[in-house]
Amino acid sequence: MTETRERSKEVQIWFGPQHPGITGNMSVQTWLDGDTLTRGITHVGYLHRAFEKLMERRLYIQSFPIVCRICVPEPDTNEWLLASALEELSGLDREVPEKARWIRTLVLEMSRLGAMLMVLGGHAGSMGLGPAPQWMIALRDLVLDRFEELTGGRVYHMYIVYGGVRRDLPEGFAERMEQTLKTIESKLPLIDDVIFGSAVFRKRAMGVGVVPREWAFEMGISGPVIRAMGIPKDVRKDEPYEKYAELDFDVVTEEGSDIFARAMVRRREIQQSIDLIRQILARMPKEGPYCAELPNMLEWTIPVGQTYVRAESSRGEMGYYVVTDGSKKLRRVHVRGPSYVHGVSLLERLIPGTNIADLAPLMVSLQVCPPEIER
Amino acid sequence: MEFNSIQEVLDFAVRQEQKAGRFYGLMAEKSTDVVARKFFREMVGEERKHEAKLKAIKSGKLSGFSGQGTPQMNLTEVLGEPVFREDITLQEGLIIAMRAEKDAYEMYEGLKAFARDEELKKILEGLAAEELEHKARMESIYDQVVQREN
Amino acid sequence: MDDKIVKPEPPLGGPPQGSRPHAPVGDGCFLGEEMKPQAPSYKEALARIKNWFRANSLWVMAYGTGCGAIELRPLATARFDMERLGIAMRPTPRQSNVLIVSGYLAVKSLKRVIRSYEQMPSPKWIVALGSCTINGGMYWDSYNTINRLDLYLPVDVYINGCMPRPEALVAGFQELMRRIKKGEADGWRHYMENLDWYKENQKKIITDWDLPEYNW
Amino acid sequence: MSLKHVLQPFNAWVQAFSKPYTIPMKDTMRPGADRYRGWHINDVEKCVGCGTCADICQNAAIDMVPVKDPVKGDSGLRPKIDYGRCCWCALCVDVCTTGSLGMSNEYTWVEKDPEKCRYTPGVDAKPWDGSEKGWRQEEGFSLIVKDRVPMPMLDPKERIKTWAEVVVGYSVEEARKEAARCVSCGLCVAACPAHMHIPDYIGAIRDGDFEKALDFIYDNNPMPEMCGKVCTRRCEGVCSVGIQGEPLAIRWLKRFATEQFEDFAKVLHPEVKRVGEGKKVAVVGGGPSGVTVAYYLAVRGFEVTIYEALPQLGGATFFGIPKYRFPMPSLEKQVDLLKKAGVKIVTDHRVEKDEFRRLLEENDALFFGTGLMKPYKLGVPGEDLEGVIYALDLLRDHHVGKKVEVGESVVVVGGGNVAIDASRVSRRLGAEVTIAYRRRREDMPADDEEIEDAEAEGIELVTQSIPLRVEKLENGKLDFIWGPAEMVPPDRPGGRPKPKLIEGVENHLQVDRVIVAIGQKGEFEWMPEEVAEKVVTSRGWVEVDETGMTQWPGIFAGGDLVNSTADAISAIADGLKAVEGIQQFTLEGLSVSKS
Repeated sequence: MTETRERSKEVQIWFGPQHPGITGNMSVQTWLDGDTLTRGITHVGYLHRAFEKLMERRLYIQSFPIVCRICVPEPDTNEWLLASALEELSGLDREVPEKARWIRTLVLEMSRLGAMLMVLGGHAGSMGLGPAPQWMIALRDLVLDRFEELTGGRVYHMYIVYGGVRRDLPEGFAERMEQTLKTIESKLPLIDDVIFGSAVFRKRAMGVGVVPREWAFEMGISGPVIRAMGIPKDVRKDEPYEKYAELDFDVVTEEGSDIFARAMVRRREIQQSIDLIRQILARMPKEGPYCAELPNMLEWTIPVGQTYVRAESSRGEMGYYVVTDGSKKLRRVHVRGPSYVHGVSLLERLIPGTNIADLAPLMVSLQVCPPEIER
Repeated sequence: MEFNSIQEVLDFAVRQEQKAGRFYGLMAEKSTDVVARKFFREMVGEERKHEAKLKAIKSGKLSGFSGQGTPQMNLTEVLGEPVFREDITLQEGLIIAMRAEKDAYEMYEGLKAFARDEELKKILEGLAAEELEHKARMESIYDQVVQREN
Repeated sequence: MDDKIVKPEPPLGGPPQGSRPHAPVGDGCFLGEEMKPQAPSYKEALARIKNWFRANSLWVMAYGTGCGAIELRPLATARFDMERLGIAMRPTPRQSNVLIVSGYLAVKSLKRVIRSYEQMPSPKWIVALGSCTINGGMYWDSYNTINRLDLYLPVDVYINGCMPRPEALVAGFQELMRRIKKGEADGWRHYMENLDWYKENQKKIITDWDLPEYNW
Repeated sequence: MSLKHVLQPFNAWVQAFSKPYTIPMKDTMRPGADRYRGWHINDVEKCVGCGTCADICQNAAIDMVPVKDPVKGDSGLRPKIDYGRCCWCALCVDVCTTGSLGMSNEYTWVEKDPEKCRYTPGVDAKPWDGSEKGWRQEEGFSLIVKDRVPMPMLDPKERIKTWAEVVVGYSVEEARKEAARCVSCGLCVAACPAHMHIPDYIGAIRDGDFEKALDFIYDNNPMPEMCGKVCTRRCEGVCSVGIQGEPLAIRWLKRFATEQFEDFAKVLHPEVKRVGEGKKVAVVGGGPSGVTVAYYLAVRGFEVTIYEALPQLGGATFFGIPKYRFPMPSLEKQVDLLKKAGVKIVTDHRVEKDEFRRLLEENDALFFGTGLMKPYKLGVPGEDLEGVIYALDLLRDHHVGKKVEVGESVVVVGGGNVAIDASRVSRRLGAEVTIAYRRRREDMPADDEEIEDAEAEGIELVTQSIPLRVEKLENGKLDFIWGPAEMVPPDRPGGRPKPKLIEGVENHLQVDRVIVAIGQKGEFEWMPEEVAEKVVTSRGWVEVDETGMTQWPGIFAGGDLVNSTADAISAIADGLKAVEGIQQFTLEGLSVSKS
């Protein structure tokens, strides 16, 4: 085998940044032997905006609109992480009202739902299954409609702020949310048919892109990727934040650790998110403040301290390491994103031996989000 | 007193203004308080201006009077009746001035009853309104300067 | 920590106005087409027809350069369905004539965008989305992004907002079509005419310049 | 893998019969949600141009551009928004102090020229102006703190029994908390006659650097402790935080800063050049304007002597302001600094005509700020009766230690701070007090807080009451007769409405004293005739040019005699003006151009 490879001529192919199959603005430099990839190097930096640096020269309140841009499909986790880190360091977390906590959980779960819908569409789309992404993106758009009316923004919500959230639920929000959930639910069986029931998908997804179980902790894999290995790792359960401890849900796991298993985890987590949103809306207090009384945000200082906060995004564990130095600005913030692990280290390790046609489905199944890798 | 023509009325009014001017001039000479002195001197100038205005009307350079419907504060009616002394103050001077304007107004109002034709009546009315306006102005100054905190 | 990084930006003031009179409206620039002298009336009618066709089949290169790309997905799929406007996503620059710059461009991306743009056949248009392409947006003081796109590439239509919704994108495309039909969308020609100016700007910001020369 | 998996995907065809997802073309411009964040709108009338939006904008998308002339409390600037920067975060809307800024739910804007993507909302007409929907401020969410840290005060029942200071003062924590509310808009600096560096010293207090705060304060106010206690605080009237909430307690913060130090001389570091060595200046009148001139000239090296008729410097702040508002030690602290700065102080010395002439010859310049020391009379019959007294005399006698009696009941005529001070002093002397004021309560020139305090102390307020006459009754009391008034509009816009007597009604009030506090005037008997003739106006004021100089070259004036507002901070502002004028006059020998 080794001999053949040595004799064969390797072809170098760039996958991305301009490529419809790539998950964002990044590229993978690959070497091909026949149509099998022998190795690949990920190239990032196409989206580097230096957020961590920018935040060092902005007031705390000015940092807050920045973080949501770190991950485009799922901004709310980032907002929550920064808010909770600074609340912890400033002591504001004791004043966050009950209702704000419920609304935050709702928003986090809605953003997970939206992101899952989109990536499941991507799963199908990357294999050339046309209709599924069309529906999934449209369903996600319905979630965005709810986001729009709740937060005032479609994609970037800038809604979770220090001390709570910026606005109360609008009138009749729960009913319209329920309507949206029903619509999404009604399409799910069809999606099962078209994606999971499709011979093409099964053929191309099963047994492809298998992540060995022993890499799980060695590489810091998280999210659907680790749950598809059958390891029930979920920050929402392991270290519950906001109201997750009070909600009733089980960690979704699948066996197989291949593209199919990961898609299945996402498919089941869509249902889980729908259930969770229903629970949240049912148990959320109707009255009460939605934000603590904030200090003057132009002059807010936070005592010296550092903390690491983490949350479960749709891609895996997001973490923020935040250092404050007693001034009006952050001393340092470091974002730990799951995409760095999945999209750079893991992807490069998985590439050798993969068929070139499977590279796009593989990237989607790892849910690589380039803006989050390089921030 | 009876007037036969508008010219006569205006002549009379001019004489009145001249009289008032002389009166203020006298007071300005006599008073020892620097502020009151300056005020009376200002009043002399004021009366000269009125005189000039009347003369302009008489020669047809100006038509009609201003000062219709000035809002009145009726301060004059409330305040006492100071008399001239050498150490008269600005406050008393103002009261004297507003009283003088009021007297002039009442005089023209009274003369109106004797006016024979409408033209004359109108002129007298105008003169009265003019004096009323002067009175209101005096009251305004009193209000602003003396009763600053009242 | 208040160090502001000074970006190597060319002087503001926008690209130069067209230095020489433009070719007649909508004059043929299809790849390989020869410019033959034609009678004006016939030529004009033909130009109008050509522009009409061009406007109604905009092929967009599928290159999501920045965050605005996320709103292209709803636009391309069922809900907003841009194919009813004759807009379609194409995988490669050689098949497309509209380049969407969806937001901020890191310097590394700019290089790829320039290269992709130059690979596209004329006539070609650039639609720029969002604040970042206009004046830097929220990354105005970042050391790694450009602030104003039209210093490096000719922009035909700016769609304001951060980020513009699919509806705004529809409006932007309709405006682009209108401009194409009227023969006003001639950024590509401007690029061709002021290539030196654009190249100079591009080289100022792209320090590891290894792009091939633009050949028509 | 089975046949099932080959056929199952064809279930997708059932979608062919369902309602399409696609939004019909005609609806593609559907409106944004009710609270969508789209293009900005601004109510320019409500906006005061505080610039808080520009401060909070992390994208530097907001520039404050002049759109009209600045007036009090309105910088004349309005936010101009650059959509090449804006990220629609709406922090500017949430922080807006007036609530004027909002965002419409319009979101479509296509442009060819990137230079055109900016506008001043509310000024440049846009299709979305007047949009009803969109992101607006909401109750329950604010990025600034609207409520003031409450100032501890003595209980009204307790304080009428004592001369102790009513206001207790902030603790360090309270002061820093209050100072942290400031948004540094600077509208206060423009409103303050002396243009004190308010945001700077508040910032220093917030950071806990009280010495720095005092340095900022002393930069243009040599009597800060007085101002910290009794200032008319026009700054707070325009404070942008106060538009929707309570204004910053600027006065209390200044008071706090000064109270931190026993000896100002030890902590101050005035950075000025001693340019005036060898020049002599005489200051007649030791009120706030005179003290200002003396202090700032002295630190610049001038040789300054103050002549004061009363036993203590301070002018109206010494003899006029009761000690429960401004205690003696505070005044002495400030006078002490004056002495340390090298000012010669001559108290209990009234400058008369000849001496004035001599001073004029001996000095390079002369400043007088003798204030309004004489009361205006009531002007009604009976005003000369025994028992009709003047508030100024009452306060002065009280402060220099003479025994004053007011009997059991008094009526105070007037509505200014003097009237309120006289009432509250009378109250503490044990009398039942009624204040008779000709206009409405909202027209009262006195400080609102003072009026409230007075009412809390049991002082009755009778507004729209015109004094008619005073009569002596057989039981020895006075009968104060007044008539009700109706209000007529002012003769010029912005003026005070005028009270007009409703004739035929007479009200009686039996009192022991009638205290007159309707107004004060300056006196010029001490001044040489030739000088008085030149500098005094026909209304009893002194006219000065923009350098503080009177018509007589070399003579400068300031204080209540000069300005129309008659408060301490304006006097200090006059003093500051005169300091520059005197320096210019004495050093450059310029006869400053007359306006």
